[in-house]
Amino acid sequence: MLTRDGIAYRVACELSEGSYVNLGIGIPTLVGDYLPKGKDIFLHSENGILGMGPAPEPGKEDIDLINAGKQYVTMLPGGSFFDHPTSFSMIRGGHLSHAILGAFEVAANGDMANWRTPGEKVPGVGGAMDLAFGVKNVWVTMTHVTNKGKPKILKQCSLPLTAPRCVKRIYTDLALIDVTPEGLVLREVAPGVDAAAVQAKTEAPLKIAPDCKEMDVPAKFVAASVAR
Amino acid sequence: MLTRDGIAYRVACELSEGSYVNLGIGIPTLVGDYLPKGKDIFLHSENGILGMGPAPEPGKEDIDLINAGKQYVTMLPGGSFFDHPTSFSMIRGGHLSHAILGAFEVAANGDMANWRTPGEKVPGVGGAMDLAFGVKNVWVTMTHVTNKGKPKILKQCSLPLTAPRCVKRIYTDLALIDVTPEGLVLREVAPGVDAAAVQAKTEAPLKIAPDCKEMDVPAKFVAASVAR
Amino acid sequence: MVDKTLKTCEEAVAGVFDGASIMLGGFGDPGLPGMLLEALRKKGLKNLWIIHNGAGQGDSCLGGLMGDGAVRKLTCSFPSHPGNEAFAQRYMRGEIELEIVPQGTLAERIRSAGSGLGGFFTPTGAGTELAKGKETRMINGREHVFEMPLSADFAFVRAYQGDRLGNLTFRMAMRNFNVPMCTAGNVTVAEVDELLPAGQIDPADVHVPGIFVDHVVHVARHPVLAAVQKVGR
Amino acid sequence: MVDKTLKTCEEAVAGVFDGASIMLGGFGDPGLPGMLLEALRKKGLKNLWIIHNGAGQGDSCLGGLMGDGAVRKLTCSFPSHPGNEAFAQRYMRGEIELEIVPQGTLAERIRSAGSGLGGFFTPTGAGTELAKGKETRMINGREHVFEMPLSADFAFVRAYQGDRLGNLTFRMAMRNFNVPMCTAGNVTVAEVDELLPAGQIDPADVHVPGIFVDHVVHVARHPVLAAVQKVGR
Repeated sequence: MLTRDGIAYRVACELSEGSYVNLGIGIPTLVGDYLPKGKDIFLHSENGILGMGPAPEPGKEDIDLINAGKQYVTMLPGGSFFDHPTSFSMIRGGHLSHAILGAFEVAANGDMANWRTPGEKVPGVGGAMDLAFGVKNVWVTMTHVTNKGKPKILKQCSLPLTAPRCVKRIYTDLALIDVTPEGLVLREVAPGVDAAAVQAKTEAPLKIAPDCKEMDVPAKFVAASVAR
Repeated sequence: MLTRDGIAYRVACELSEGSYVNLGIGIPTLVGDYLPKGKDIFLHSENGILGMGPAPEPGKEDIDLINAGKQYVTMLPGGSFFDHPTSFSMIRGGHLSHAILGAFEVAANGDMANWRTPGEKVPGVGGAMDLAFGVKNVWVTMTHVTNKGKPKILKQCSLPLTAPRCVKRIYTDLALIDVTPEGLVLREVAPGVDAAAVQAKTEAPLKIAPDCKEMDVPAKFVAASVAR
Repeated sequence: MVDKTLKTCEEAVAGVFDGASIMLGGFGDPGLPGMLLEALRKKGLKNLWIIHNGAGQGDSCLGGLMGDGAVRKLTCSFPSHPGNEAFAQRYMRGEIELEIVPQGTLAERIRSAGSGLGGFFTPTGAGTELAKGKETRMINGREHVFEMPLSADFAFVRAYQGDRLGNLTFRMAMRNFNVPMCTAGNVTVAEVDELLPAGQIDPADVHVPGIFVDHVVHVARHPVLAAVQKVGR
Repeated sequence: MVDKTLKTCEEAVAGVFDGASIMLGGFGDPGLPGMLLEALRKKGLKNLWIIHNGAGQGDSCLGGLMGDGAVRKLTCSFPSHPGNEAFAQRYMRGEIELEIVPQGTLAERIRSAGSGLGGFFTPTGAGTELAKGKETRMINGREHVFEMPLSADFAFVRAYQGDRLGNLTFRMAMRNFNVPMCTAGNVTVAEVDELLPAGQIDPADVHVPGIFVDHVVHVARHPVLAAVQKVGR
C-alpha cells in the first residue's frame, strides 16, 4: 500500500503540462510537493491566487500570501492575484482542469461526500461544492477505508453529498480507480496489493481493467500493508 | 430662452461636491465644460472610466482613452479604469448619483424615451436603459420642443420607452421642471420666458412651484426667444 | 474637496446600530478589518447579522465579537475552522442563527447586490442539502439553483493603499471578498495600511474605485493580524 | 513549457469555421482586435454570429467583415453609429439578424457564461420593448428581466501586454468587454502590443489571468486603429 505521500506522488505523475489545478486540504496539498519538474502546472487557490509555488522558508512568510487552507505560500513567475468573484468564475466556469480533493465517501456513480462529518459540531462547506460542481476533472485522494476499516467507496453515499456524479477518478493507498459510465474500473493496484484485496475493501463492485497493473512508484512511497 | 450651453450650465450649477455623474451624448456632454470650479465631481463613462477631465488639446489625444461617445478624453488625478461588468455594476447598482441624458420625450410620470427614433434605420440602445433604470437621479436635458415645435414633455410618451418613471428632473431651453409624485412642477423659467409660455409648449399639465423664479444664468447663455 | 478619510475607527463605526447587517471582508487574516472590529466591539451592540467567509477565531476581531454575544446571525461558507470556539459554543446553544452558503455563491450573491442585479442561477449545490427549499431550474441541460442578492447596512474591509477619494488597492491575497463587499455595503469603510494623496494610485492599479467607498481610516493593522501565524490559523 | 504564443493572426484564426459564434472585444477603437479581424476576413467565411458592442464602422475590421457578407447574426448594444453602412445596408435588406441587448446586460450575460452561471435577473429593460417575450419577476419589490448567459466559440481581443502563459494587461479604456469576453470564448485569442517574458507582469497587475486565454499573438495594431480618429468615429 501507499503512504499518504505516495498517494500524492501518484496523482502528481498524472498532471500534464498546462494543467490548472486546485488542491484541497490534506493529502491533496501534498501533491504540490511532487509536481513533475520542468512542466508548467498552475496551482489555484480559492482566495484569489493562480500560480502558487512551494511553501516559504521559515521566516520568509508574507502575511498577505496564504492559500485557502490558511497556509503561507509563495508565487511562481507568471502568477496572478484576483478577487473572489473572479476566482470562482474560474472554478464554476470550468476553467480549471483539475480539482484534487479529499473525501469521506465516493459512490460508484461518482457522487461525493466531503463536507459534513458525523458528529461535527459546526457544518461548513467552504469552496468544496463550487469545486465539485465546476471543475472538469474532480479527482479524489483518500485512504481506501476509514480508521475503523470501513470502505469509503460505496454503492451509495450515506453522508450528505457535496455534489452528485462529480468524481472522475479516485486515488487511494490501495488503488487507482476510474469512475466511468459503466461503473468503477480498477486501473492500478498499489505495490503488494492485489485486485481481490482492493475489492474486499470496496463496497461498490469494481471492474478490473484489462491492463490493470501495479503502480510504478519509488519504494519510499510504499508502506507495509497494515491489516485493518 | 437658453442656448444649448445655457442648459448645460444650468445643470452643472446643480451638481454638488462628491457627485458621480454620467453624461450622455449631446447637450449632456457640454455639462462637463461648466462644472463648478474647485469641487470634486467625478465623471463616469460606460466604457470603464471614472474621473474624466476635459478634452485633450489637439495633438495630445491618447488613442486608448475615449469616452462612451467615442470622444478623446483626459483623466483627473484620482481616476480609475475598469472593465464593462464593473462599470455597469456602478450604473445598475445605484452607485452613480446622476445620469444626465438627452431625450426625445418625457412623460408627466417620469417615463422617458430616448433610444428609438421615428424613421431610424437601425435601432440601438447602448447603455441608455442601464442608466435610466439604475442611476439615482436621472436628469433629462433637451430642447423644450422638437424642431417642428411639438412638445416633448407629454402626458404619455408615444415612442418606445427607455425606462418607465425614471426621470427626476427636466432641464430645457425654457424651464427647469421637477417630476414629482404629484406631477410635473415648474421650478424655474428661462430669462424672457413666463410660466404661461412654458405651459403652452408643454403637453402635460404643469404645477407652478410657489417659489418659481427666473433662472440665474449669465447673459451669454440667453438666446433670443424664437417663435416656433 | 471630497475627503472620505476619518481619523479613527471609532468614528467609522459610530453609525452602526443594534441589529445591523455587517459584511466583514478578508479570508483568513489578509484583508480582515481587525481594527474596525475592535472599535465595533467597544460599542456593545446586540443582534448583529455578520456576513463573512468564516466564524472568527480566537478571542479578538470577529472571534471577540462572537464571544461578546453581539451576533444574532452569521452568513458564511466555513465556520468550522479550528479556533472558532466563541462562535461554536453559542451556535450549539442555539444563540446564533447560521446560514451556510457555498463560498463562490456567497461571493456572487454579494456581487449581485452591489451590481444592482436581482439574483442568479448557479449549478453549485443543486441536488444537495444546501439547495433544500430553493428554486431550481434546468438551464442548458443542467440543474441550477436560484440565489438571491446579498447586501448589508455596512461593509468593513482592510486594504493596502487608499486615498481621500476612497480608491483602494490590495496586496496579494487581500482582495478576496473585499472587492465585492465594497460594492454591497450601504456604508462601506476601509481601514488602510497607507494613505496616499489623490492621484498617487495609477488609474490602472485601482482595485476598488472610490465610488464604492464611503470612509477610509489610516491605521496600523490589528497586532494579531500583523504577525506571522502558526500554520493553519 | 507552456507557450500560448502564435506567430501570426492567420494561425490564430485557422480553426474558425462557417457558422461560428465570435465575440469581438473593444469599445470604439480601444481593445478592438483589428488584426485578427483582417485575418478572419481572408478566410472568406459565411454565416458568422458576431457578438460585439457595435456593428463596425467603415470598410476595415468589423465593417469589412460586414461588407464581405460573412455575418448572419449580430448581437450588440449599439449598431446605430455613423459609419455603420456596411451593416446597415445588409440589415435593411434582411440579410443579417439583429439582437439588441442593453450594454450592461450584454456585458453581464458574457460574464455569466464565463463564470459558469445560468443567467441572472436585471431590472434593466423591464417594461420596455427589449423585455418582450422575456420572463419577468418581482424581486425586492422591483420588476426584473431574466437574461441568459452568452458564450461563443471564439473570443478575440486586443490587449496591451501579454506573456506566453496568456496573462494580459490593458491600457486605459482597453479593458471594456475584453475582460469578460476572455472568460466566455471556447477559444480565446489576444493580439498584444507587447509580448513580455513570463513573470514580467506583476501578479497584482494582471487584468486577465492566463487561465482564460488560449493564444497570444504579438502584432502591431491595425493601422486604422493605431491612428487618432476624427471625433465621433
